[in-house]
Formats: sequence, structure tokens, C-alpha cells
Amino acid sequence: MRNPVLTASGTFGYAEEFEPYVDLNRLGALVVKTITRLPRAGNPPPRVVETPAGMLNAIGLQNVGIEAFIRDKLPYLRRLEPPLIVNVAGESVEDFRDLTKRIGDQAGVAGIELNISCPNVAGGLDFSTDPNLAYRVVKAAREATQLPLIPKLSPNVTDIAAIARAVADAGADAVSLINTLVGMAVDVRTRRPKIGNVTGGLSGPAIRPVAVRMVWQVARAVRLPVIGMGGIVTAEDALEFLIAGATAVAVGTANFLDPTAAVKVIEGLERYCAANGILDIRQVIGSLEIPRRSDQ
Amino acid sequence: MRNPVLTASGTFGYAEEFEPYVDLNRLGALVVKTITRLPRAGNPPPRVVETPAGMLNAIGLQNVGIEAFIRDKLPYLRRLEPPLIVNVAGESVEDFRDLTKRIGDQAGVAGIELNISCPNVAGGLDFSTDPNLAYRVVKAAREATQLPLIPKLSPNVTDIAAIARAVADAGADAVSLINTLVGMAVDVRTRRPKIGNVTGGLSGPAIRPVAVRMVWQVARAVRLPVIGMGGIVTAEDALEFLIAGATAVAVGTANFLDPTAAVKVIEGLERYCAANGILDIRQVIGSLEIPRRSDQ
Amino acid sequence: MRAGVAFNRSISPAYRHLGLAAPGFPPAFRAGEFVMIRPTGVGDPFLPRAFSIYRISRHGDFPVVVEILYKVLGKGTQYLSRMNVGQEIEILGPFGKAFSLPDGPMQAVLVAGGIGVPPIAALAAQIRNSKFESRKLEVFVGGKTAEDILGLKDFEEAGAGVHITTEDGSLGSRGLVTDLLRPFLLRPDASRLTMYACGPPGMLAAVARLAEELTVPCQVSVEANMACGFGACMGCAIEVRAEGAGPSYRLVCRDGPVFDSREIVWR
Amino acid sequence: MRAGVAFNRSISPAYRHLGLAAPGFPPAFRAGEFVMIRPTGVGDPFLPRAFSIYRISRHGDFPVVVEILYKVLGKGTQYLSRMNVGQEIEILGPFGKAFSLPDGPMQAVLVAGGIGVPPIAALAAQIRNSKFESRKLEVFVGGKTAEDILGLKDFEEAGAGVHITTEDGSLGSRGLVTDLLRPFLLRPDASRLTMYACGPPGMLAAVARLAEELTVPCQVSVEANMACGFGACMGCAIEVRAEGAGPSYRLVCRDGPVFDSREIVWR
Ligand SMILES: Cc1cc2nc3c(=O)[nH]c(=O)nc-3n(C[C@H](O)[C@H](O)[C@H](O)COP(=O)(O)OP(=O)(O)OC[C@H]3O[C@@H](n4cnc5c(N)ncnc54)[C@H](O)[C@@H]3O)c2cc1C
Ligand SMILES: Cc1cc2nc3c(=O)[nH]c(=O)nc-3n(C[C@H](O)[C@H](O)[C@H](O)COP(=O)(O)OP(=O)(O)OC[C@H]3O[C@@H](n4cnc5c(N)ncnc54)[C@H](O)[C@@H]3O)c2cc1C
Ligand SMILES: Cc1cc2nc3c(=O)[nH]c(=O)nc-3n(C[C@H](O)[C@H](O)[C@H](O)COP(=O)(O)O)c2cc1C
Ligand SMILES: Cc1cc2nc3c(=O)[nH]c(=O)nc-3n(C[C@H](O)[C@H](O)[C@H](O)COP(=O)(O)O)c2cc1C
Ligand code: FES
Ligand code: FES
Repeated sequence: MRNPVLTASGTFGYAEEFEPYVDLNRLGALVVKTITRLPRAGNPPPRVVETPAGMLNAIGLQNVGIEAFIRDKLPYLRRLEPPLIVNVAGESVEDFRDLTKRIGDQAGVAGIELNISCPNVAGGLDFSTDPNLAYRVVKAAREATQLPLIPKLSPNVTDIAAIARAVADAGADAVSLINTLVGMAVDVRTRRPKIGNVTGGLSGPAIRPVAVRMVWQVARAVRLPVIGMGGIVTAEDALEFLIAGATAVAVGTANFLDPTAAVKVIEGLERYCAANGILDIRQVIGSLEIPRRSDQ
Repeated sequence: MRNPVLTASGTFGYAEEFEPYVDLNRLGALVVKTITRLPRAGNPPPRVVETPAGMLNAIGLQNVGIEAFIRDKLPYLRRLEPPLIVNVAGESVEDFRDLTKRIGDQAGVAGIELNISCPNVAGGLDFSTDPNLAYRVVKAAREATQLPLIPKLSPNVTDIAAIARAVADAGADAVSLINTLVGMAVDVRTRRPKIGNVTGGLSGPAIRPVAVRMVWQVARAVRLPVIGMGGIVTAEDALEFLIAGATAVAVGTANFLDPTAAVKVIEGLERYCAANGILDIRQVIGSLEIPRRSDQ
Repeated sequence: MRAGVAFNRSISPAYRHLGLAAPGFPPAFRAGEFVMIRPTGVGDPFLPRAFSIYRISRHGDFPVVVEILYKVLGKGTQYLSRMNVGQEIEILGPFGKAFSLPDGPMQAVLVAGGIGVPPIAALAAQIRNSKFESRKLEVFVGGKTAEDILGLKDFEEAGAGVHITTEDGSLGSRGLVTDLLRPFLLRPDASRLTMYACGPPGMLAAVARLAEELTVPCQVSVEANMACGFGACMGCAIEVRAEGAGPSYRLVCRDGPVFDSREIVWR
Repeated sequence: MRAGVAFNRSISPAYRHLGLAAPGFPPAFRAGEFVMIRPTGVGDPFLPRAFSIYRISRHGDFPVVVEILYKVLGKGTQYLSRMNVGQEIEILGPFGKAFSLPDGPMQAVLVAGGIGVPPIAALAAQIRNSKFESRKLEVFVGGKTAEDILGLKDFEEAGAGVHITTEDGSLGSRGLVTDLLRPFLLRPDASRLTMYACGPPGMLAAVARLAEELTVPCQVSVEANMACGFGACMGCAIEVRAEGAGPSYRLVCRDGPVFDSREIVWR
């Protein structure tokens, strides 16, 4: 990776949507929209709605399915320079194993992100809210590939560190977090949910404090690299995650506002390093200083 | 209660701070800042910081302690017309029982909110993240008073409905939710946490979608009245909660922006009812309509 | 891309006309295409809003001014309504699939309701400016009251026959556009017409039913909640007719906003 | 309370002077009191920001204009810097405990650093306008560069002796305010002086140390992150000296922002 800035799954399409606007080869790595075994039509509209400093989405993992992905999307993605991380979601432990195997066997795939935490499909959340289930999914995937495995964790849990430890034990190479917080909004005129699926996933700057906190907790709980995300729009936002212990960051919702957002974050990090005499951005990782108080 | 709009604990001081700005007697009920057994100095600064559409706080339950409260604050509060709900927090099950007993014996107290979910004091969160502990706290308090008991639930849990069921089983008369989400922010110039306590509680409009979702889940899970809160600034925000199933709402962080916020919400609800031919705001409660789809 | 407000004027109590000087914006567009507009930085509104391109013009010193018409409704349009000349804003586009015109003479029936006027007015201008002199144009415009009827000058300039309905009868005939449209379409050569419609969902559904009933080809420009506008979020789904089990969706921002009215599952 | 921008002008590259027409605002204030300012509605910035009242004046047709001086730094002040005349904003106040003046003649030493000038300038005016003609005034103003030195005209008008330091020597003598303050205070009658200081934390701590060392009574106006400004959130704590175990805090918005310098635990 030439820099620690990735794209968050589901917010960067299959990358080609962004080609007209941005030099894709400047990105640290590409993470593409979740792929499932079979094609999925997705959820009924409305699928997105704005909330204060954020948005709710319930896309429902609309995707072309793994075979069409390999056939139609992978050739394009393979030609791009940044490492490609494919994100997969299964409905069962076996599903995850099979998807991992199938995608892991393809040339040009640098890593696999396991979406064990999609809140918008029935059952999708469960894998990441129970350490045992999370362990089993990652373990099964681990046996199916040598590629780096990156489980993606849900923030909708009491103890994120426990989940992180479970997937670390199962052989994960890194973890990424956070996926969206489950939320809901009501149209008071129609008295209906603003999202067709009733609840949706909350993303954007609104959730950044929760995300930074969880990244900090996980970075202290496990020895794995953490890919931090949740509300990153600017380089300053990204730095919060890096300082809190993330090894890399992903830009999500911000891509919708500005397709060049991730590249702007990269440039901003370069400026921060230059301005602060930092030779390598990695020096920033985990550099949080907690003032000690004599009286505390 | 003359209307379903309360003040959220910790955001309305002991009410007297608001007297210069607002007619306190217009409020549905008054919920005052958490009281503990002994006085608490609170956390080291910085205690508050702005975040996108919200704020983090780690006040650390600064308060004068129950005896000073009874002596110095209660006489004033008792003279106000709205029902007074006193919020208490203990460090143990026994603490909660004793506090409930002591406060429940005072004249002029209409109900007791049990803060089993303060994220900013060591151990404070645990009571509300474990159904068994939550049950025990409420059970002990139940045995100490006949007054309405309202446990306040934490959103930092995997399954809010399970906690709600536990406190319902223990004899709670209502539940209030949500308390703040645990969050964190980093000053990238100093590389220090922006909150002295490192983490703090996230409140304000940013968290409203999470709050509405949890209120909806809890209102469907238990038969108790739900007091909904989290990011309410306007009457429209309050209506989201009522429609989702809340029996009453509380205005929190918005009081800081505008000390008349709660009264403005009350006035807005009156206008909404008038404009929509609603005779009693209670008709709105739980009126969420979920469109059925033939194809779902 | 950063753009500056060139003008922002009221055109009726609830509607405004905004011109954004955007030097790098492509100076040509096709009717139906839209732009995404939002405050600079992380603002409030947070997400960009979609607006049909009404016109792209030169204006004073500005070589490229993207013009939209908007109705002041919620957060986004209230924000726009407060913008002063010279203030900055973010604009992205043009996005979307435009109305498609036959490559030859035609007889077009344009239908616009409320804030559906801008793309339809753009289409009228596009038809008028095309090389086919013999193109004929009838426009049906509807709204709640006279104040909701926009674009009359544009339609006249395009040489169209204009039919106006308002729900309260304050301009044109009282009723809905379809009240005038149905008798107009009841003619032997109806299938040689092409309809183009943009407006509120209820109107579009009624127009689509009429088109289906009378077998008039009809293109509609629809709306959906959008987060990005360029196919990245998959948020702007609309259900389309498809064989097979389960629903099928297309993206309004990429596959639309203009669709053949028969494609859509109207609710 | 809703207020309208009466003026908003640049007074140096980084500092601006804002006047808010607020008809219902109390027309009198005491130096050290502050207001909370934020966008109308739920805006961005979300929380109000505290600003010392610099002056309250009549201005044109406006009977009550609350004036502040501000430095453009982050979200809040960038927002302010973009406000145009006539635009609306929310203002609450006045809040806080003001500087306290002895009820009689006095010899005041005012110390201001950077954006600490507004309350100190207000204090200078208040001292000048008091009934005690014999009050004496020396002012020490410091900043990074000449551009950070505000209020010189105000201090002159108040008849003060003015001592300027800048860190780069671009105005006055090169160094920190305390470099000039220490020799000035080294005089036999030092304990008959009263110091009043406002400025960055480092400066205040240095001034407080000096005051303690030389036993000069000293009032400081301090800052803290604030959510409300009127004692409701308990967010603006500052540690104060206290007997007994554990730290003790007071609220900057209610118990301050002006404190006796000996009360504070300086870090
Ligand atoms: C392809 C496309 C083209 C579009 N072209 C245009 C155009 O040319 N001109 C134009 O004005 N809009 C256009 N829109 C709609 C536009 O994107 C916004 O949805 C609309 O301007 C409202 O945005 P808002 O931020 O003001 O309201 P929001 O705050 O986003 O409100 C959300 C929804 O609630 C409704 N709403 C909000 N407040 C009220 C209220 N007080 N009373 C009743 N309803 C309310 C709005 O209609 C909107 O659908 C287009 C949309 C799409 C998808
Ligand atoms: C009682 C009181 C009185 C005050 N009086 C005044 C006054 O008269 N005039 C005045 O200007 N301010 C005054 N302040 C400070 C004011 O409340 C704001 O904190 C300040 O204006 C910065 O707000 P902001 O929103 O622009 O920055 P924020 O976005 O809130 O930034 C937070 C902090 O970071 C610092 N910061 C932000 N951006 C930068 C940057 N680019 N470089 C370096 N530091 C940065 C700021 O100093 C601030 O402390 C007062 C504060 C208090 C408590
Ligand atoms: C519209 C949308 C679609 C998303 N789709 C996926 C997805 O398919 N798979 C996944 O793992 N995460 C998905 N996410 C979650 C993001 O990858 C990211 O974890 C989350 O949005 C938080 O980051 P952000 O606040 O920067 O967006 C989606 C998010 C959004 C907003
Ligand atoms: C500064 C601050 C202090 C708070 N103190 C308390 C408290 O003492 N006890 C309590 O139960 N909740 C406390 N809360 C939580 C609020 O009562 C409320 O549950 C939460 O802030 C969500 O509502 P809001 O978004 O409207 O603020 C506090 C919140 C804030 C912002
Ligand atoms: S608006 Fe994002 S895909 Fe259409
Ligand atoms: S700022 Fe809220 S108590 Fe001081």
C-alpha cells in the first residue's frame, strides 16, 4: 500500500463509477461493494435518507453475485494498481467459507474483507454480535484461503473488544470497523419510516466519535492492524483514527458528497506530515497521548 | 402530566438555572441531574466538546450528593408545578436501593429515574449492559419504594430489548432511553483526547436515528411506557419518537443551545395536533405505519 | 466542483431561479440531465440534492452558468434560498440519462407538474432548437395554484400549444393535467405521438396509466432519494417490471431519471 | 434571542469586529461578561461559542448592538466571518461574573494577550467612565505579531499607559508581556496595584505566578469549552485550589470567567 487510505465497501461501487472523477491509482487500496453468492436485488425504496451530519441506508446488499463479479467486474479491477480487497457476505458459516475460497482463488485479489456485520439483511448482523459466531465464520474462511482476511465488525455491540479478540483468535489478519449503527427515522407527515426497510445503517460524521472510540478500544485489545472508518471526510478526521491506533483508514459516505474525497484525505495527510516534520505517516499510528493527572 | 415533554437528566441542572429564561410550569415533568450518595467533584476538564451535529460530555456525575440535594435543591423544586422526577445513580445494587429509599421518602417527588447507564464514571455502564445486573438493581429499588421507577437504559448494548425486558420483569413502571453513546474525539494538533476522561457520551441530533430505533424496539418488546430521548431539538424530532412508540419524550442537549427548547417542542406539538385535527397527542403514540409490500 | 452564485432570484412566492457560475462545467447538456448541489465542506444539509438542469447560459462575465429552478421546501432548498451572489457552493454533474428524441420529425406532448417544469422546459427548448423544423409541440402544465405554474414563457418561446390546469382553478382550467390530457390523446393518430412527463409521483403514475391505456409511448423523469447521483451508493432504486420471482430495481441516477413509463412499477 | 448582523468587518488579517443588533438585549454590561452565539436552527457549528462583550452601542437605527471582536480560527468563527449584514444569528446572555472593581480610587494594571483584548478593552472603558477620576491605568498588550495587537485605540482613549510586546518584535518590544510586566511590578507599592488579565492559558499562568510571587492581587478571565454558558451542562469546569482529598472544580461560565488568580490550579 502506498498510503493508508482505503475506500469503504459499498461506498465506492466497483471503482469504475469513480474513474471519471478521480485517479484511482492514487488510493492506498480498493475495497469494493459486498458480494454474495447469488445476485441480490436489494431492498425496496426509499433506501437512503439524510440525517443530522449523516445518513441512513438500507441498500440490502444489492449486488451482481460472485460469478458475475468475477466475470464482469474483476478484470477491470485487476488492471488498477492499488491492492484489491474484495468484501463478501454469507448467510451461513459455509457460505462465508465458499465465498472466501472462490474469491481467494482469483488472480488479482489482495485480501478479503468479511462483512459479518451488515445490518440491512435478515440475520446479517448476528455473525458480528456474538463472539462465538464471529469466531466460527472467520475460522471457516481462514481454512479456505491464505490471503489476508479482514473481518468487518459491527458497532452495535456491548463489547467490541470481545468480538475483535474472537476473530483474532480465529486467525484474522486485520479487522476493519465500524460498519453502520442501526438507526431509524420517521416521516412525521406520513407517519411512515423514512427507510423502506424500516431501519437502516447510520453512517457519516455523526458516528465518527463512536467509531474513533471503538478503534481505540480494539487497537488496545488485539495485536492486529485495525482499519478504521466511520465519518471520515477530511485528513483531520483520518488522523483521529490513526492517532487512536488505526493502521489504515477507509473513506465511506464522504465519497458520495465528493468522489475525490479519498484522494483529498491522502493529500491532506501528506500536508500534515510535511507541516509537522513527520517522515512516515506510520509514526502517527497509536500516538495518542493521555495526560496523566496526579489527582486521578 | 399536562404534556408529554420532559427535560433530560443532566441537561437541565436543578431547574433553577432555567428560571430566568423559561416558564418552568409549562413543562410536562422535570427530571433533574443525577444525584449520588456522596457529593462528586466530577471529571477533569475538558468535559465537553462539539462533534458533528452533537457533543461529547464526560461530566462525571458532578453533584452535591443526596443530602445536600434534599436540603438545598428539593424545597425549590417542590414548589414548581410539574411532577418532579429525581434521577439517582449508585455504585452498587445496595446504593441504588438506599438512594431510592431516601429520595422516595421525600415529599414532592413524583418518580425516580434510575441512571443505570452513565458512561462517564467507572463501572457506571455495567448495570445497564447486563440484563441480570439491570434486573437486580431495579428489583432492589422496587423493594424500597412505591413511587414510579424509571430505569434509564444505555444504547451501548447489543440487544436493548433484552435489557428492557429484564427491568420490566423487575418491576419497573416505565423505561427511559437513550442515555449517551460512548464516543471519543482526538485533537490532532496535540494528539490528545479532546475529553479529559478520554471517552465521553455522545448526544444531540447525531444520535437521534439510533435513539428512535431503540425506542421503537423497546416499545414493541415491553408493555411499559417509554420515555424517548436522544437528539430532540424540535417538535418534529419529538414526533418521530412518539410515532415510533414513546409515551413521552425528553429534551436534552437542545436545552444548552436554547433554554426554551423544551417549551418550543411543547408549542410545536400543539400546533401539529391543531393542524392535523388531532384532539389528544396520545393518539400519535405508536402510530407508525409500516407499508406492507406484496413482494417482501 | 466549486461554483459561485451568479444570481438567485424569486420567481414566485415559493419558487426561485438560481444561476451557478461553474467555469469547468460542460457548457452543453441534454434535457433530463441533472446536477447534485450541496454546501461546501461538511455542511447542513449534509447530502447533496438533485436538481434538473433548466438551462446553461453565459451570464455577464461568467462563461458557464448552470441554471436551476427550485421550490423552497426543506433543508436543502431553504439553504439555497439564503445564498447570496458570490457565495460558494459545490456542484457535480451533469448526471443521468436524458430524454431521448427520435432522429426525425415528431409530435411531442410534454407534461409537467409543479417542479417538474425545469427539465420539460429544457426539453421544449431542445426540440425547438433541433434541425427538424416540422417538430410539433403541445405542453400540459399543472399545479396546485397559479403560483405553481412555471415555464410559460419558455413554452411560448418554443412555439408550443400550452394547456394549463390548476387544482384551484386560479389559472387555466380547474383540475388535473390528465383531465385535459385524456381528451387530447383520444385521437386516431395517438400512437404517433410521444409523451414526455415530469412531476409529482401521483401525476406521473396517472400519465403512465393513460399512456398505457392509449398506447402512447411515454418517457417519464422520476425522483428518488439520492446520496450520490452517480451510481455509487445504490440508494436511488426504483422498482421496474421484470420477469422472475422477486422485485427488480434500477437506479434513478444512472439508469434514469428518464425511463420508459412502461418500465416502472407504479404504486 | 434572534439578532441581526449590523456590521461584520475585518480589523486585521485574522481578526474581525462583529456587531449584532439585538433589540431585547440589556443595554448595559460589565467588563468580563460574555455572550453565547450560534447559527439559527440546528446549525453547523452545533454548539454556541462564547465571546466576551467588547461594547454595547447604538448603531444607526439599532438601539442595542452587541459588539464582539473575534479571531477567525475554527468552525464557529469561520461561520461568523461569512455572515453578511442583515443575516440572523442566535445570541444569549449576558452571562458570567464580571471583573470586580474596588469602590474607590485604584491603580489598575491591565494585561491582555491576543484575543484576550476585548474584555480588557471593555474594562479600560469602564474604569475610565467610572466616577473616580483618580483611577490610574497601565495596559500591557502582547501577541505573536503586530497583527495580533488589538485595542490600542481603546486603551489610548481610556488614558492608559500602553506597553506592547510581540513575539517577533514587529511591534513594541520583542518578547512576552511578562517580560515587561515583571520589571514594572517590581516596585514598593506593588501590593496596592490590582491586575486584570485575559489571554491564552500560558500567558495567564505566567501572570498568575508573577502576581503570586509579588503579591499583587490579580483577576483573570479564563476560557473553557462550553456547551451552554449558563450553568446547566457543568461542562466548563476549571480546577480550583481546595482543601481535602481529590480535585475541586468551579464552572467558568457561572463562577467565572473572572477568577482571583490564586483560586485556580494552573497547569
Ligand atoms: C433527478 C431529480 C431532479 C430534481 N429536480 C428538481 C428541480 O429541478 N427543482 C426542485 O426544486 N427539486 C428538484 N428535485 C428534488 C430535489 O432534489 C429535493 O428533493 C427537493 O428540492 C427538496 O429538498 P429539500 O432539501 O428542500 O427538502 P428535504 O429536507 O430533503 O425534504 C425531504 C422531502 O420532504 C419533502 N418536504 C420537505 N419539507 C416539506 C414541507 N414543508 N412540506 C412538504 N414537503 C416537504 C420534500 O419534497 C422532499 O421530498 C429533483 C430530484 C431528483 C431526484
Ligand atoms: C468566556 C469566554 C470568552 C471568549 N471570548 C472570546 C472573544 O472575545 N473573541 C474570540 O475570538 N474568542 C473568544 N472566546 C473563544 C471562543 O469561544 C472560541 O473558542 C473561539 O472563537 C474558537 O472557536 P471556533 O469555533 O472558531 O473554533 P473551534 O472549531 O471550536 O476550535 C476549537 C479549539 O481549537 C482551536 N483552533 C481551531 N482551529 C484552529 C486552528 N486552525 N489553529 C489553531 N487553533 C485552532 C480554537 O482556539 C479552539 O480553542 C471566548 C471563550 C470563552 C470561554
Ligand atoms: C450506502 C452505503 C452502503 C454500504 N454498503 C456496504 C456494504 O455493502 N458492505 C459493507 O461491508 N459495508 C457497507 N457500508 C458500510 C461502510 O463501508 C462503512 O463501514 C460505514 O458507512 C461507516 O463509514 P462512513 O461513515 O465513512 O460511511 C455501506 C455504507 C453506506 C453508507
Ligand atoms: C452534558 C450532559 C450531561 C448529562 N448528564 C446526565 C446525568 O447526570 N444523568 C443521566 O441520566 N443522563 C445524563 N445525560 C444524558 C441525557 O439525559 C440524555 O439521555 C442524552 O444526552 C441523550 O439526549 P439528548 O441527545 O437530547 O441530549 C447527560 C447528557 C449531557 C449532554
Ligand atoms: S444516487 Fe447514489 S446510486 Fe443513485
Ligand atoms: S458552559 Fe454549561 S455549565 Fe458552564
